[in-house]
Amino acid sequence: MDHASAPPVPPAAGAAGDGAVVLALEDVGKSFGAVAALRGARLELRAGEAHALVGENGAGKSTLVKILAGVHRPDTGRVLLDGQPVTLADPAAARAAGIAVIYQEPTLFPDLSVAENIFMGRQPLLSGRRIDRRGLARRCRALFDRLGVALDPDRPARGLSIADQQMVEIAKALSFDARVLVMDEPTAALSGVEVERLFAVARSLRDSGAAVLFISHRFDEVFDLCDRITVMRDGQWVSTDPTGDLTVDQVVRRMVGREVSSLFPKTDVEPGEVVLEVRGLTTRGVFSDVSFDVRAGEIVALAGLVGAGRSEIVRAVFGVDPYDAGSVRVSGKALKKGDPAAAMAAGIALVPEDRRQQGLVMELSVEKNATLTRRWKLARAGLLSSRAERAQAAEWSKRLQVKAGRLSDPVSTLSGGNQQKVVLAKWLSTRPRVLIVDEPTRGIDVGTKSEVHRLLSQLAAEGLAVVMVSSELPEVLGMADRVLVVAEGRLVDDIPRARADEDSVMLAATGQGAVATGGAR
Amino acid sequence: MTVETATPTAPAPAAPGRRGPTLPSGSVITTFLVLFLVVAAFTVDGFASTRNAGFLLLDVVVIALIALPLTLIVVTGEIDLSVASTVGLSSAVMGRLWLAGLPLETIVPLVLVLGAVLGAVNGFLVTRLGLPSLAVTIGTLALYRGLAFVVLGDQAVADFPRAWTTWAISSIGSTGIPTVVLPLLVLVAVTAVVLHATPVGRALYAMGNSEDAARFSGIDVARTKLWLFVVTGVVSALGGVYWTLRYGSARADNATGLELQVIAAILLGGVSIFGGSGGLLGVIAGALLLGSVRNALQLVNVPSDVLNIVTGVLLIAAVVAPQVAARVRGRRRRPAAT
Amino acid sequence: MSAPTTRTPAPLPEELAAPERTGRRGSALVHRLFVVRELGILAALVLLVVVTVIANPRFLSGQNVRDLLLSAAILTVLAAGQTMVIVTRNVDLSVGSVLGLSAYATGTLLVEAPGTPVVVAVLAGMAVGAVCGLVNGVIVATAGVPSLVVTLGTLYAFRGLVSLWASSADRLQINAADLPAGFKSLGGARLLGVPVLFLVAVAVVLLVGYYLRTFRSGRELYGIGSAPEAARLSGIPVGRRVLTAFVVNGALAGLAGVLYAARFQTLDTTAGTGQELFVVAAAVVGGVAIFGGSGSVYGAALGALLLTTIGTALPQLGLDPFWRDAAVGALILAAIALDRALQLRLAARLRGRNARRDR
Amino acid sequence: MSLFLTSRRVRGGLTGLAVAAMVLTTAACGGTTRGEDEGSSGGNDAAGASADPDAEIPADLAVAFLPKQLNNPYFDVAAAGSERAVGEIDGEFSQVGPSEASASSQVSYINTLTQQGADVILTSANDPNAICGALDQARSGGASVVTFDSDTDPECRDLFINQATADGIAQTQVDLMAEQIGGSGQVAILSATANATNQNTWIELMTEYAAQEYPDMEIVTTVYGDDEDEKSFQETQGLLQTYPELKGIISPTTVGISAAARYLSGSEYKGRVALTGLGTPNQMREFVQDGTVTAFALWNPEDLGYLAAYAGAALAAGQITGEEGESFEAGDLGEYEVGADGVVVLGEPTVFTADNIDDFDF
Repeated sequence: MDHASAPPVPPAAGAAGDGAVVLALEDVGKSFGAVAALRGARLELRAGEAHALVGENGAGKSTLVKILAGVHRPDTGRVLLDGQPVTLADPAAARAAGIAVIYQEPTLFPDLSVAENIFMGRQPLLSGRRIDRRGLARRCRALFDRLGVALDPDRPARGLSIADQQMVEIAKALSFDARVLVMDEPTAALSGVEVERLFAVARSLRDSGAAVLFISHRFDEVFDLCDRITVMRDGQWVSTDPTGDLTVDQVVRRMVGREVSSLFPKTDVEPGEVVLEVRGLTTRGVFSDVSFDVRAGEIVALAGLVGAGRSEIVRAVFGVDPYDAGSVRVSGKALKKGDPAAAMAAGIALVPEDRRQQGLVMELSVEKNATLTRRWKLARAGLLSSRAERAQAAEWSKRLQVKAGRLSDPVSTLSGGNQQKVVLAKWLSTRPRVLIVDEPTRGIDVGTKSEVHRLLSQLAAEGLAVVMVSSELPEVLGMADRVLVVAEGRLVDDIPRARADEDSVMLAATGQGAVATGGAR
Repeated sequence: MTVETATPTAPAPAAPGRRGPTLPSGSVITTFLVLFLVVAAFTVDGFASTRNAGFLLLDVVVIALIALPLTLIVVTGEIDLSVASTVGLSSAVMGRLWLAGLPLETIVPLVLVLGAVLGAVNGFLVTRLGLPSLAVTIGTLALYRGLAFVVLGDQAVADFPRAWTTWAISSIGSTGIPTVVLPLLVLVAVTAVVLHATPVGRALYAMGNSEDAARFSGIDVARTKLWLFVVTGVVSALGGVYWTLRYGSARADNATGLELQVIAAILLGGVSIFGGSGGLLGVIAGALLLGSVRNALQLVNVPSDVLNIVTGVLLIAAVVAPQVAARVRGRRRRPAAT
Repeated sequence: MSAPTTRTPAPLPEELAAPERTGRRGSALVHRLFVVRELGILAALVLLVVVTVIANPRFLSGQNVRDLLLSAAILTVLAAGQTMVIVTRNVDLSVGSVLGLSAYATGTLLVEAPGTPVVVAVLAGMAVGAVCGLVNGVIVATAGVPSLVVTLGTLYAFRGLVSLWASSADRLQINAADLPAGFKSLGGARLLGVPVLFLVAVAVVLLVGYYLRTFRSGRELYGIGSAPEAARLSGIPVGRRVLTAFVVNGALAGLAGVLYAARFQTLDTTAGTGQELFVVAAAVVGGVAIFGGSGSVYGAALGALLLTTIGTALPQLGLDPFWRDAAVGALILAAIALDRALQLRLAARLRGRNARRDR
Repeated sequence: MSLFLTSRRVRGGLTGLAVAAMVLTTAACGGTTRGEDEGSSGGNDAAGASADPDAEIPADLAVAFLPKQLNNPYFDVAAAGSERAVGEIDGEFSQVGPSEASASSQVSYINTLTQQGADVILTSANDPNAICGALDQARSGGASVVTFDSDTDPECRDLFINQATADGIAQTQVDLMAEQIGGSGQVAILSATANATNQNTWIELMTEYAAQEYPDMEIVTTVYGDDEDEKSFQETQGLLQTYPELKGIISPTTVGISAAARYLSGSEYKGRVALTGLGTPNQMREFVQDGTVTAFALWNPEDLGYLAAYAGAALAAGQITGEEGESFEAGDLGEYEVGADGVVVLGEPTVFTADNIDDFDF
């Protein structure tokens, strides 16, 4: 391979990588049906640089990534590899060009072994094109050693934790010496340690002359890792500058195109009576003996590492997952277990972690999604009333400022932030007493993010009891009256707002001293 | 076949392979049906007559009947291939009990209960043990048919009271329209309302599109599906009773292979095999279309071999056409946008 | 791309070094479960045979065992092909009709040209099957419609073709008398006392099994069935692979047709009717996951053998042959339930391991 | 909340269905049990009308031939016979039929024929009763219905052409077997489907006849090959496994006997186990030549179809009404008389051996 002979560039610490331009996009346009996802998008990746791509949801980042990955082909514009125009006809072509992509959701083959997942289609061969299984395992183990992962190459990918899946993806990218490593929000599901490990890999790749494209909503990470930052808005290129010349506020302003009010506006409220009581909640092998109270007007955060069992706990509370022992009470009344309908009736609402899979029925219209939880309430004599549904959907999308074409459009046509608002509308319209939000702002743009935060604190002020699961420490610290820290399925600490800070939370979350604080500044 | 095929990273534009519920489902097939009826009426002599209409409807009744609950199941993304075997087993049991001297008034309810049980078995295996309905009902397809033979062997019970058997093929006055069409219409109406105009129907579409999202919206997916399978069992048993009376002969091999025709009708009607889209109107149209085509071709003495080929091609065309159409549309749009 | 990387990244910071490897327990566990799975079928088979032999010692007589193997041969070949399709999260319901078509085609060929060497006849039969498979595959792969529906359609269509051909050619039935002796001898031929047809089936199973395990394209079939989207993203030519699977399956169904012709030597338009049920059953009973991604052709072959044995054993046990279908159905249910249980246990064990690791 | 309602809705639907079921059930008077219902309203419209033996057979009679299943060689030969007869009376012959041998699909075809206004329907029933309703409608539509090979309930047809007297068939087969095994030893029967009317009658008679004529000959069992080649083949296997002492097999069905012959000729039992029954010369020729089978019997299906066609024509012409004692001309087969229950007998079966088999081609 030609590029293998390229002279290794010196580690470009912090400064803009001055290596040759490896990959460039020139005013690329791409539209799906009537929707123009990209118009005149630009990007320039140099050898030996870590390059951040930031922008609100719907800015076209993912489409751009898919073009680099060979999944989509641009309608207009050019893709240049080493200055030569190329067509990345399909993922195979992109891979052949030395472009490795790590997607937000890991894309593994659950039934195949970890090793095969990494080397699929590129397994080492013996004579007669037979797969060299021993060599396969050997090379896989070598990769894992480099990554410092302790995974058995022969175990199936099914049942891997998200973090481990992410690691396998990284190993895959590493396995063929990628000249360009694209990471599409890889850290969304990772804990501090894992993020650090990921960054270490990214850096070492960069230092060995590869170009790293990093896409994230977490500015601390962006500024921590990247040499240059490219900002996109509405499918267009806005700016590309060395990280050193930029501040978070500048970047945010360029992304949003307007001033953004302060991110975490939780106002102090005098908590009312206890609304939600959880006692000794236990699901064998997942979490055990979880007990906590939530009062009206309170925002209680569940913090901890991914895989610690936070989402599992709230799902059990809501009844989507059954639990083995314990009890859940809403204003004193015990809840039937494993019965979401009962939980809803009692006034619990859950905004789930995975918007696409759990929060919304992507194929159904905005209004149908927004009213799915109240389809019986809105029905007349057991028959649906589309008028009532539309009215309610309209009311709530106005209240939450949902930006949607028509309410009858499939919700899949909305941007991530607006989709999240629809989920909120869907649940707030049930007038809950307890609102559980699981990663309420994951993968949504800054603008909407602050709107969501304002909404949450306002709801709390109105006397709603809010439980918030979040992996973003700043969010947790900014929003929560109390931080419940979960580690390995146990509630290990209950930190009031006053005492809550990075160290206290991370310390509790990791259960011991040696912690890499989640990269936050 | 079910939700498993949903793509994890679906891009904003609706992925091909699924048809959005927005497009008026079944309208195409209905138009096609009307066209065919008109053409056949003018070109095939003997087609457009009350008597022939009667014959045609009699052949379609059971298919349409079973298609009703099965459509709901397919909409939720599941499938039940055991319906025809349920018809056979019900018929066999009906014959056995009749031989035993029970009055039909007792037998029929008993058989319907049996149907409920058979459906519940499917439902239990699918919803409680979480087994894929395709595999489960292939299993019960064989199991129930086998049991039917165990119950009645190869014998045929035929001495059912004429009052009943003649009623089964009687027609309303001189219209030639079979009497059974009336109760069928009632059931069609009920099912259509449930599917299209009630929160239950909404829930079915929701779980057909995304089972998780449905569960997280407080819909009891497992329980709903369980009930759907039970209802399908009961209706299939009802079909078995009617089949037995209509042919005046209870046999273990009654309605063998009928499941294929029912499913053909459903898919022809524009219901996505992945669930989440399609409507009842289309399904009824699909059933009628299949019936009319066969009937018309028979009237012009087309051999049964060709009939089978036509059925097969129709079925494939029904699923391929929308895909192709979608792509063409997509291709037309793209240049327009840029 | 398989060249080792030329640049070694800088070493990782000390505190991030890996915890000590958890060893090969995961894989060991997995393999144990799969072994359990196939041993399970084998055990069931042995049990059935033992019981039957107790009921009727002549069950194991040479003649009967040969007949058993002969009957199993055809189903086994079909099951081998079907496995390739099912692991890609597809299914081919048309195999019964394909078998009928190729059997009739082969028969016709041999009647028209009695001089045709057996090899040519076999290849011709397979070619016919391959074409049918191509039709299925093209529709599934290009139009992107569910194979269940497509092959349901071709199930009708191909069968229609056979009878249309037969009636228009005015050769409704091909009798033993019409077939050349050379070909007929194939039916009864034995090697070391083992029926040749069965050896053919065994060869097919071994070939397919070896291919699926040791060739990239073979592994990719599993990948496609395991996670279609991931397959697309990792550059697997999904369409082409699926198409191939259908064509190979078609060719094998064609081969099965030839075996059918050689064995039964009376061919009418109904040959192989309803086989699809037993083929899918054999695969599922053999532990091939109906939604693709996992299962081995060996399991499917054992499944086929088990189903056939049940068929012949029931009368020996004095049970009505009517019980056969019921038994098959019960077996399918038992098999998928077992798979589910094993899968859950596996998942639980692995989850436990993660929990320990995640700290 | 929605959960209860959901299930309630479904329960509602369920009761709705139950109601519908009641609509079905209550359509008849209460407490209908077996045997109490003799009100037979069979379409005997032919009765009453008087026969005119000299009536001319009208030209252009539409004669439809509806076999149990299309593309079945046996029926194809019969169809050829009918077609020849129809040609002789300048009628219009057509053959229609289902691709699978099921009663329900036969009904659909009978309906079509009714709709097309066929004058004569020649059919062989897949189920003695299932097609009765349809046949009644056909007859009230003016068609004459003649069944052959496999009868329906006598009420539903005008005539039944019996291939041979049941006694004749039964005795011929038993005698043939007795000759080959020296009148003693275990014999099994390989039949078609268990509810095939004619096979069952013959088997009954064979058992009686054997019992009185050949006391040492023991008919051990009857198995069913469902007239499927493969199943018959495997049933034969089963027989020889289960009855090691078996001396002979009688298969009163063409599919069965050829399958059995093929199995025997390829197995160690060839020559050791005798085989006879009803088969077509073309299918059996090879096995007669290779000595697997020494003799078997069958009527000539072509004649059967031929006679059926003439009988139908005679009915349509009004020469006969199906009453006992009437008689009609059947082309070169000569004159036939209608027996009891409107049954016409073709004649005694032919016995085929190595000596005469080459004279026949069907």
